[in-house]
Amino acid sequence: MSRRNAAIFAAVLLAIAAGAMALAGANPLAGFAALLRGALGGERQLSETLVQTTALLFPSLAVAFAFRAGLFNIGAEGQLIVGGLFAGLAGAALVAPGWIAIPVILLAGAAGGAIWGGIAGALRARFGGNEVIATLMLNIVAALLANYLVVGPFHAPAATGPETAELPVSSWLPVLIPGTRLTISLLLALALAGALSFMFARTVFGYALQAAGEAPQAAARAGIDLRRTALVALTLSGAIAGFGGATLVAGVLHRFNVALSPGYGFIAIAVALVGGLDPLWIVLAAFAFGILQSGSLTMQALAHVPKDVVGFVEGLAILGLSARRIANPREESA
Amino acid sequence: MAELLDFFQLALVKATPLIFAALAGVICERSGILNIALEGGLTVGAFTGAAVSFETGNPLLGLIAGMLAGALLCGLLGVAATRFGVDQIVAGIGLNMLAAGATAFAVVVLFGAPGATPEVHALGSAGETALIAVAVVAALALQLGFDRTPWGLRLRACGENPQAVLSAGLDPRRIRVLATLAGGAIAGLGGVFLSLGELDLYSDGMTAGRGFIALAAVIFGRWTPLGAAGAALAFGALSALQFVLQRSGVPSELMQALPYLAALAALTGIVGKARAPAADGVSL
Amino acid sequence: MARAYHTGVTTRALALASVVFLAACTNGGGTGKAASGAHQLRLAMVTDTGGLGDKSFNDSAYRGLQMAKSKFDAEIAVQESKSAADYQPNLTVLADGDYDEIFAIGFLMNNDLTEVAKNYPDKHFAIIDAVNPQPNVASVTFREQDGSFLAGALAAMVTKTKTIGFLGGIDSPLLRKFEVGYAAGAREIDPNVKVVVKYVGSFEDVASGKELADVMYGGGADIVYIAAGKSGLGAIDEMRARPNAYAIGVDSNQDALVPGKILTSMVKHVDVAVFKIASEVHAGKYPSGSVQLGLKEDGVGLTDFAYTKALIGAAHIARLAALREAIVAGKIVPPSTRDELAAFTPVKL
Amino acid sequence: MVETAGAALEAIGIVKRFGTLVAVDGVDLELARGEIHALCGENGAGKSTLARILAGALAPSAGRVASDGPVGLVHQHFELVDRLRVWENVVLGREPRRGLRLDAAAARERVRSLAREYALDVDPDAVVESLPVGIAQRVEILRELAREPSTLVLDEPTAVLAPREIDALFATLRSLAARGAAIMVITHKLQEVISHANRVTVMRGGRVVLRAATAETSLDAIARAMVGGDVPALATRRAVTPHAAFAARDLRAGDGAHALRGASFEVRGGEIVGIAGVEGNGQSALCDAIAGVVPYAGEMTLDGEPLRGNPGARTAAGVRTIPQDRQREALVLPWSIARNVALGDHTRPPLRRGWSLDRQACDALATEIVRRFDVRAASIRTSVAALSGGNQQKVVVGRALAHEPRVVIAYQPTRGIDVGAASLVQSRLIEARNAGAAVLLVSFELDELLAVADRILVLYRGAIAGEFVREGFDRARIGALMAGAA
Repeated sequence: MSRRNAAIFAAVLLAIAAGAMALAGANPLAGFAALLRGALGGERQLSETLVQTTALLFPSLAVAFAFRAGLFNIGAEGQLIVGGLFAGLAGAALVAPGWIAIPVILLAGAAGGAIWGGIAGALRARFGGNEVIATLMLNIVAALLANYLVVGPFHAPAATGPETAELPVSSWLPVLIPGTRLTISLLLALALAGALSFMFARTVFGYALQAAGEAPQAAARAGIDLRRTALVALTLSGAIAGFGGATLVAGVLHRFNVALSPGYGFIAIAVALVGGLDPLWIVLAAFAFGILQSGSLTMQALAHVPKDVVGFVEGLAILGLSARRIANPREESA
Repeated sequence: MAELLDFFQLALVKATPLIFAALAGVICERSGILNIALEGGLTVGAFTGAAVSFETGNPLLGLIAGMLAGALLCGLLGVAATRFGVDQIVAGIGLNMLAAGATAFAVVVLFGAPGATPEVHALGSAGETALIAVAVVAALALQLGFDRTPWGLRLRACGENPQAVLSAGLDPRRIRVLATLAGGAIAGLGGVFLSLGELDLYSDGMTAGRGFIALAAVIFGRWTPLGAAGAALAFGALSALQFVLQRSGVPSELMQALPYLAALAALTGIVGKARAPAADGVSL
Repeated sequence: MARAYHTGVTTRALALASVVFLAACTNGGGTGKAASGAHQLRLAMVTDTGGLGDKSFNDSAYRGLQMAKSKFDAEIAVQESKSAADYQPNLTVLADGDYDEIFAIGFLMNNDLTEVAKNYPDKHFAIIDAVNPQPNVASVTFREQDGSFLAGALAAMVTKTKTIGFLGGIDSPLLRKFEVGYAAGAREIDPNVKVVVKYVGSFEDVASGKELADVMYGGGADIVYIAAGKSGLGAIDEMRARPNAYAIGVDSNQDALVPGKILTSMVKHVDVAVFKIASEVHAGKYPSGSVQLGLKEDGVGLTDFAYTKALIGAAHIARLAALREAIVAGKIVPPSTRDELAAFTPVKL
Repeated sequence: MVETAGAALEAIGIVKRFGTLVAVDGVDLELARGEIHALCGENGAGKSTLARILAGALAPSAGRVASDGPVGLVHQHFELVDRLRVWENVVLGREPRRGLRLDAAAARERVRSLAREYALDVDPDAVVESLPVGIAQRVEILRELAREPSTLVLDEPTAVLAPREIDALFATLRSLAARGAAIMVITHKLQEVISHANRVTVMRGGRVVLRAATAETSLDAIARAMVGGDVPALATRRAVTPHAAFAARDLRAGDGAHALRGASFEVRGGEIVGIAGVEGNGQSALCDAIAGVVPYAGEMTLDGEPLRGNPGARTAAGVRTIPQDRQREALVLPWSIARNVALGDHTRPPLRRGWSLDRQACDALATEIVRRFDVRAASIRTSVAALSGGNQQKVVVGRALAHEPRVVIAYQPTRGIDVGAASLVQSRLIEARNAGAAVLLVSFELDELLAVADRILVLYRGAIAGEFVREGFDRARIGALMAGAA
């Protein structure tokens, strides 16, 4: 998207949003001030915004990872759910000191996501199956699987809701700022973004991955196995999303619940696109969407705007942002 | 015997919105647009149908409006993908979110209370039966149209090699936009079947993933109208079976997951290698 | 590659800025009515992920707040939750605000409420459908199985086909309290009555609700207890079109939806509970501790057969009253899980 | 439309800009009825752009085209729908109808009668993807003829044809012209121009630099006009003693019309072996099999050792390829030169260091290639997408020759690049041979092979139909074998 188009796009979105606001009988300007106050106005507000940022960051990095390898992973939502499910089951079953339990739980989540992404990867690698359709279908299967397991065999005996048993307190992710829900998962996410950025720019693995994404035929002739790349990329992409699901379980909910995600995996596509598939810019994009997510909670009570408007405008944003090509040509950082 | 008849009837009712959506998917994909916004097309069709019927008291007007709304939503995908270089997949996701958000918002704004519209004038059971027949006839007509008419030839060519269509003096962008408009109208009709055919109201989330099952049906039916309609019918029967067999030991979630698992199986080619149109999902 | 776009730093920055601005406008809106005076009662609630429009307890709780609004001129606010991760921030946002009482609607946010209640010891909270031990939290739970027991008994008395149905939304422990109480009530009246249990798998799939009702009525059930949220609207639609088919409504009083064909509704008085707490707050008294509302407390109960007295008959209605007394007196303890149901034996009054 | 006496088509002051690039810069052109007009020029001279403007497929930035009927355009890369039948392709867009229906019988009959009329034999019901290239071209031509064009423009139509087929094509074109059509053929094969065309127009840098009747000009004059000076000389071939290097036994790959059906040959170190043949006779399958990117049967050895494994293993063993489609098969277009030169060698030292790519090593390599191959680029950070075709090809060839290769597989390495770049590429291949590399050069241009190769193998229908050593090169005999003569 050129600069001019971005500006036009923002203006159009704004006009549509304003129209929706008018229909709902609200005043955009007053809302702006209130939103910033609600999302950034204090330690608690900021920490909640960062919780949302973190929750978005993992699936966004997962999406970007796959997209850079030329693979449309639109299944981050399902991978996140399965990751959370694995983490919840492992966490509830595991009685161990935190320094053992926490890594195990997070890795269980990554493993769950990896399996879910890997199924799509295997279909693509082995049969050339379209990963868009595969990941789309797997999203739904993930939700059904989670519901079955959490209501059925793994339902927490004491709980009324569709959730697993609570994790022992020792297995909770350490909190960064006492009194908030902001855990070390933010640092993990930032570290991951940094690692991915380095990986894309410097490593042989990242080089091969992006070559496969940008120019598959040239990559194949250069000895890069496209099938293996599809399998590896979708598996690792799923692992990142699943890891994110695990941080929600171990850091925020302390159990797996079927309502774990409000669609982080879908919003992540917009985040990844806004960030130009560049991990460091994605951090900023996730923060911007974190403000949207966190702010939308804060504003509901005051603005009397139905929560569906957020989804509506996020949909519009994704629609507009998709104008950018996905397997995005990288700006040369070398 | 009577039970069997009931079962077939139920399967047909379950299948009808799937057939409409799957036919919409076939039209779009054969023109080269991978339309994952079928769910959104169903949603806006169902909502607009109900809302217009509520305002006018005339369900037939609702039906037409629902088709127009579906055409508009999917046409947006067609225009975006052919004129603005938008990526079809991502745009489809955006349109689904937009459709869900906009209809839920509109329910609040227009009807004052969230969740569902009040009861509206519906097409009635005669209308429902007529729409079921329309779905079946549409599948046959589309198959004939694909195989036997100039437009079918052009559509198929467009999904295979738009450049060739261009050099034949035709405008592939126009063909794709028309395909999304026609497909969207049919998806909208599928939505109208839900809100005004089977029922007499619109309720948030009432499409319940049928647009995605339809995508599975398109693959399972190998991108042909009759194949996709057949797959939709099979999925309808599957879900009818799920109703009947519930609590017989098979988890209902597994039964619900079967269409999606079937689509995944279709991707492996184990059930017969199917080739998607060569330019399916390729933006111009 | 002509399709390739090059995204420069400026473009990304601009896109980011537009998202933030957009965020602002999306959520914008006036701050509503400003608080007009220090005496105005301010009440707020957090919905669970079902949100408003669920035709169930979120809506019911909201009705309670609206009653308080009209009665006490209270200012009310609603925070809807999109995911389980939203509960705590939603509660916190309200705790930061100047509210006299904050209602957490649904057991799902009990753990989150504990956290928030600890952090805000000076604020007052209430939770519906769960028991919370914090001193500044009032807990309200319902014995849905009690009311459902009566519904099942009624269905077993009235059925002509000796087959009755239960249609649930999503199979879950809460819904099973309805299902199991209903089945036990039927067994109490007549162990030979067959209870067909089916779940839609969704609270939103209206069409499937209708189709499933078609299967149940078509399969011989003449009375179906419908506890399926919006999916239930479809089931009621199906029932309306069928002669000799009846339904029992749930949560709210649905009797008037199809007068004469909805035998009764098993009402869960979330609105009453919310309004009652609001009244106490209005009177300057902040309730705490936990109450369990069953038949005795009128927390649950059947509606008064406004359209169906003749159909049901005075004898049956009298028998229901006796059953109700037995439950209130503790002579009958309706089961709440499938295991308890398996062990349940009719008392045979 | 403006009627022009005697002229089937007249173009005046045609300008076409793409961004800052001026592809066509003020061209006037007149095509007379009944003539065959050759349009020559180096790659990038603006020929194809002009052709598309004449055919109405592209709007000019300035100027106008007047024509007294439809203008047909036969594309260099056929624009056919592979999965449709011949008749469907031919009638697409102008389908005969009966009511709402497509009249398939009428359409088939139309294709048959057209095929008879112009002696372009083809089965109307064949699916295009099953047809050999030469036949597919007939379909493309039939499709244009079905429109009854007053002017027919053919973009490099002979690139895919054997000499004998070329004669047949021109016979068809001549009969077409005799009926009053104007024919314009874009070609860079100057021999064809002299033999078949009435007039010739030469373009360079978007402008017309020569107009002449072919009877009044010479091959040399046309060539000098195209290049804008003298054709550069090739590197001298030094006498080297060839040693055994690469051998293939009974190699089979691919399927359908373009398959390789059992080829056995060797390429010795210090020699260039040319593969002569018409496109579509198994050349792609041959090169892809050696590169290891397609499944194949048969054996290959390098210095007596079996050559196996994936493309990466072959690269490591010293087998380097210059693929046919440089933009898709050789380069990552958005990447810089420095990043592209590592492709294929990114897994080994010196470019790899531990888990990372060694940037200094990549930069040094890129700088060396840019210097040695005279790559015209702002810097080694320039994206290869921004380079001209010739410079892109120099990067590809430079990368292939950078690591003292033992075997070089070059598929049409000079296709579509200007004469200067082509000469440089050919010279570097000769130098690699002088240094002892075994070079396999696939070319559809017999002249290129005659100039560069030590030996020529003729590939016909996937098998080797003949072998010639440099002293015994026989243009006529090779041409005959390419067309399938026994």
